[in-house]
Amino acid sequence: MADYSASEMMIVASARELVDARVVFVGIGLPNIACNLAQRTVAPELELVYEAGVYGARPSRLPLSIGDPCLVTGAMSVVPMSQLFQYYLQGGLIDIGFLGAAQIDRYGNLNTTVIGPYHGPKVRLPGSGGACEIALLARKVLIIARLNRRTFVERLDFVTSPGHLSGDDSRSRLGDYGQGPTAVITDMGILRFDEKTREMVLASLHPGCSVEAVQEQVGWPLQVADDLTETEPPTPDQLRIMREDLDPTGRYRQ
Amino acid sequence: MADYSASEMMIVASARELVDARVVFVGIGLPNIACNLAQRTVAPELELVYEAGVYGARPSRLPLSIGDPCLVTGAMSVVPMSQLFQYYLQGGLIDIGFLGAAQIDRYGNLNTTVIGPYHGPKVRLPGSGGACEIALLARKVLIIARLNRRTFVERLDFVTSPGHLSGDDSRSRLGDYGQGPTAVITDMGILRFDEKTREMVLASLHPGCSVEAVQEQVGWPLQVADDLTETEPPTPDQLRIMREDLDPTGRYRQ
Amino acid sequence: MSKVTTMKDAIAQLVRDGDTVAIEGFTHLICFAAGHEIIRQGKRDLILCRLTPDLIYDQMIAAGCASKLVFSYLGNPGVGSLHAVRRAVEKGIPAPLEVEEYSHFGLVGRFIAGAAKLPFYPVRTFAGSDLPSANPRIRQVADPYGDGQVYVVPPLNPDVTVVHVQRADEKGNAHIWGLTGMQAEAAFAAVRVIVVAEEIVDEAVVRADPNRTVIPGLIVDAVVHEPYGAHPSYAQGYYDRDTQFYLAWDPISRDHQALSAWLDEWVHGLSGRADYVEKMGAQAWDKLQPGDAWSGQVNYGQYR
Amino acid sequence: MSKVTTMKDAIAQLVRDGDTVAIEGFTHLICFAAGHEIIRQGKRDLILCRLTPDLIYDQMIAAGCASKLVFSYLGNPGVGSLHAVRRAVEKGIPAPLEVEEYSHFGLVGRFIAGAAKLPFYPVRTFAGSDLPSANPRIRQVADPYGDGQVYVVPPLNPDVTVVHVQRADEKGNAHIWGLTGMQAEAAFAAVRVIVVAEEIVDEAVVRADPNRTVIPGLIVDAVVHEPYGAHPSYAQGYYDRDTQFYLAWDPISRDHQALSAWLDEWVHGLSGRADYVEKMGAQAWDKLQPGDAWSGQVNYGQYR
Repeated sequence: MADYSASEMMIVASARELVDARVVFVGIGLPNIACNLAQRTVAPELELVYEAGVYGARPSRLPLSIGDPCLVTGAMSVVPMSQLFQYYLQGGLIDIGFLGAAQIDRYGNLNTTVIGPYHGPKVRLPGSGGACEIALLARKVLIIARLNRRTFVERLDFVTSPGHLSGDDSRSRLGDYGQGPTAVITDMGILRFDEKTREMVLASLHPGCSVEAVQEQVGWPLQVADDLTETEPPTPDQLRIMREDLDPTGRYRQ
Repeated sequence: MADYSASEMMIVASARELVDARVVFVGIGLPNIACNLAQRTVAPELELVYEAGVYGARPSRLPLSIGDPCLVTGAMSVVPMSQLFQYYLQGGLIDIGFLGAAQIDRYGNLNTTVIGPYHGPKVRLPGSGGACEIALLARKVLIIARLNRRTFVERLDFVTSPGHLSGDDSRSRLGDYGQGPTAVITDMGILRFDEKTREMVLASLHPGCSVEAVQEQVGWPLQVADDLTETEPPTPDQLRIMREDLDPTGRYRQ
Repeated sequence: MSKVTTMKDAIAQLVRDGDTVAIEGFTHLICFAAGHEIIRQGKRDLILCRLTPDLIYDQMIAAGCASKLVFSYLGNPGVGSLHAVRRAVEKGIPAPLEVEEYSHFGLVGRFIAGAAKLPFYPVRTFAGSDLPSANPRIRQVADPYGDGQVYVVPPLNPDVTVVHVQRADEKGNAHIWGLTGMQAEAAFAAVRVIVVAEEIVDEAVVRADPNRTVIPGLIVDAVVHEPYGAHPSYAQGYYDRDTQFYLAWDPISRDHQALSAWLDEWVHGLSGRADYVEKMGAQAWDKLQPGDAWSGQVNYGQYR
Repeated sequence: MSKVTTMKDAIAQLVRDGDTVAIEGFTHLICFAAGHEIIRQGKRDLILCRLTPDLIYDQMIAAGCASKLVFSYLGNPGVGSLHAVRRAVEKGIPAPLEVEEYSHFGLVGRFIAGAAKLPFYPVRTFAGSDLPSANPRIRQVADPYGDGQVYVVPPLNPDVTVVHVQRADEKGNAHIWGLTGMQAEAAFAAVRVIVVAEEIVDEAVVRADPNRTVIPGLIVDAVVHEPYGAHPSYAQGYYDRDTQFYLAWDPISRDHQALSAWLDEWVHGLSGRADYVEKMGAQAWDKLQPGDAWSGQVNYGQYR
């Protein structure tokens, strides 16, 4: 057995995607811990932006919410949300945005709004929050999600946040927006998007996982990269930072 | 001879117009001294707003410019100009705006842009500054100007700031804006606007001035009110405040 | 003239059945004290607006105060669902709830347009999303400088906005630091404004640092002094966000009976926030006390 | 990595002939030091943008740096005309000057649109004015929620914006207090940003009061330490506006020869702002020194 959990692998893999990023838009939950880990490891110059209105946070603890007081004290700048959304996000200053979702399709379109019909839903989900604009306006988007067939579906019940729409050039035809999702980091592997078709392709398997096990959790016939690789496992240092500094209560470990 | 100048009469008459006003948008020059005088006399609760971004100024001296540091220290709020123009002025919080002009027509339309043709002007004037939006968005507008035929003209070379346009309901047809100019305070008398035609009417003569002398300085046949009155002269107290506190160097006296 | 009054009187006089109400504050400075008083006074048919309904609207909707919700993120941040809101939307318990939904940026645009009295506000979001098809108030206009279209949202002008602040003078001129969220826009957009302050200070304290004044008294109708009035949300420098409360709310809110019992004990059973503060107990507040982190000060200069 | 450099290098490397340049600051924090260096380096064909061209652009236009001016108020505030600008517009001296003209609010809207990367910005001004007929870039769009039309302006994105600030760290994270004018929007809208600071401070000073940070280092290309760099404009709390200079400029600027002689003495004849400060003399600076008016400080709280 590996001495780390699937969640920890997912967080470490996410943090590694930030290696060259300068400014990241941080979301609630796993993205939050991944960004904080990246800042302490692969990207010490990384600046954290929170939709609450914070630029350059240096959180002294891992906050439950993205509007926590620890994000404010010692931050570089705190601005009204009108300015954060307009001048930072819409202004094109965000290199990478993180998103999760209840449903994801093969083109990286995301649903966080409803399961079932919009009017009279089976499950009413949280909705967009800042996700729709992050999906459109960040230069790149990273998706974090656990693989399972309820999440990775053939067809979304609702498109909250556009990915590559129907593939090919359908996103670029929307107008002058960011390039959309570039990777989906899961608990079993990393998926990227084909340069031409923009369909999701399994690019890397986490140690101990198989293509078949991944396909089992995906609701469409999954493309697999010719040069499929194995994800490098978390280093002891990364595990120590996560366990001791960022998540001492183990909230994000399982 | 009166013991006050025509300018002093003009400033005092302007200050008196602020008797019930709560929030005034203060411009450069004479409006500046009139508002400061009103705050010290007829309208102690008057809040001064400056386009530079200041609400609730308590200037310790009479500033030359509307962006002077004395307007900031001790003010109630200082905001970016984006907020001042949008939330205060466009938001409908300004009771009265003051405007002056190089040319004024009978409907209170104002020109501060050019004398002569716009392209290749004889005289290039300062332009709008905030005047065009004050003219539209303040609830009421007071115009301060010295009477003379070069200023009070039959036809403007350029409409910088709309008054009552071509009279009657032409202004209200513009849309949901303020009611426009309600008085023109001059060095010889006060003109107001006919309720129906919206044409300027001489309503009050300053002591020692005649209807004929006023007409002499106006480039169209001037309407005179049936109940033409004489303007009350400045009180000794008003003169003392102006001369000792607000304008000790006598800059605005002549 | 002072505008200082009690929460009871402020809510009784300024909030009417059927009003559009915004108790704003993004995570920070959410005025639970005002929400609880609205529940106690049994206000009905409110149209509640907030980017994140948070626990405050979960409680108000469970109490039957609202007929409609205008929002952009319907979660208990970092915890999960807002179960009472979900029950109302999914099952009509305790009553059906109409929803009008935006993204954060869309609702930010609505508040800006409301504050600026603009007929619409352009936002470069929504393209490719199903949100515009779910909400016909999200529209498009043609760019007159190019051939594209831009999404726009209409102004939002609440009848009443409640803004919690760290300190205000008795006319409502208020300093906020830390997250200012949409507090300015929500207040400028409103017909009536209630400012709720951790501290009432002399006007001179406000005037000493005018760049810190987010709300001018000019737009304020009532000022309420209500220490700890934002708990379990927080006031930067005054008390911490009560993370344990947000976590504990999840099981309570999963069951309408449990939630109603909570409202009986913590809202209906108390006369106001002072009672609530006492019932919480000194130890609870001690645990939420932050250490010091002073801003330093700047010189505005005396000019004569 | 530090971005601190000299004014000479910052202008040489970041300002190019033909650039659209905004040296912003509404009355407050107008960076004359940058304008003078641009004159000294003989930059040409600049498109100069400012709400109020003020003396800084009067000097730059007299020196022949500009081919076009984008503005909204063309005066020496409280004094009279900008004579050099008028000579260029009315008589083509020293060279013809194209003008593109807005109202203040119109140009404010252009900077907001530029900062927010919006294709246009709606402003409820211009109705009934001749300004739209004089400037075809002022257009209208139909309100999709009613039957009215709203005027709009296009974005303004300078190639270079120069922002003077009271204090910045070596990466350009900057605190401004007093009038903040259009400084944030002009900087966010620009391709390249030069921050000029009265003081360079440790990052910890900036982080101690993040609500005071108007410019994030993220958008800054160069930081110049230039005390008194805004004179005859002012820096709140550091030195007063030099009213006497603004009055004295009127007779100088009425005559192109007199103005050129002034430029020879105060710009071309000096190597930079440090020389200028010395030439002005200690007595002049003493007279502009304000008294103290401290802001007080707030507690952000230490959260662990």
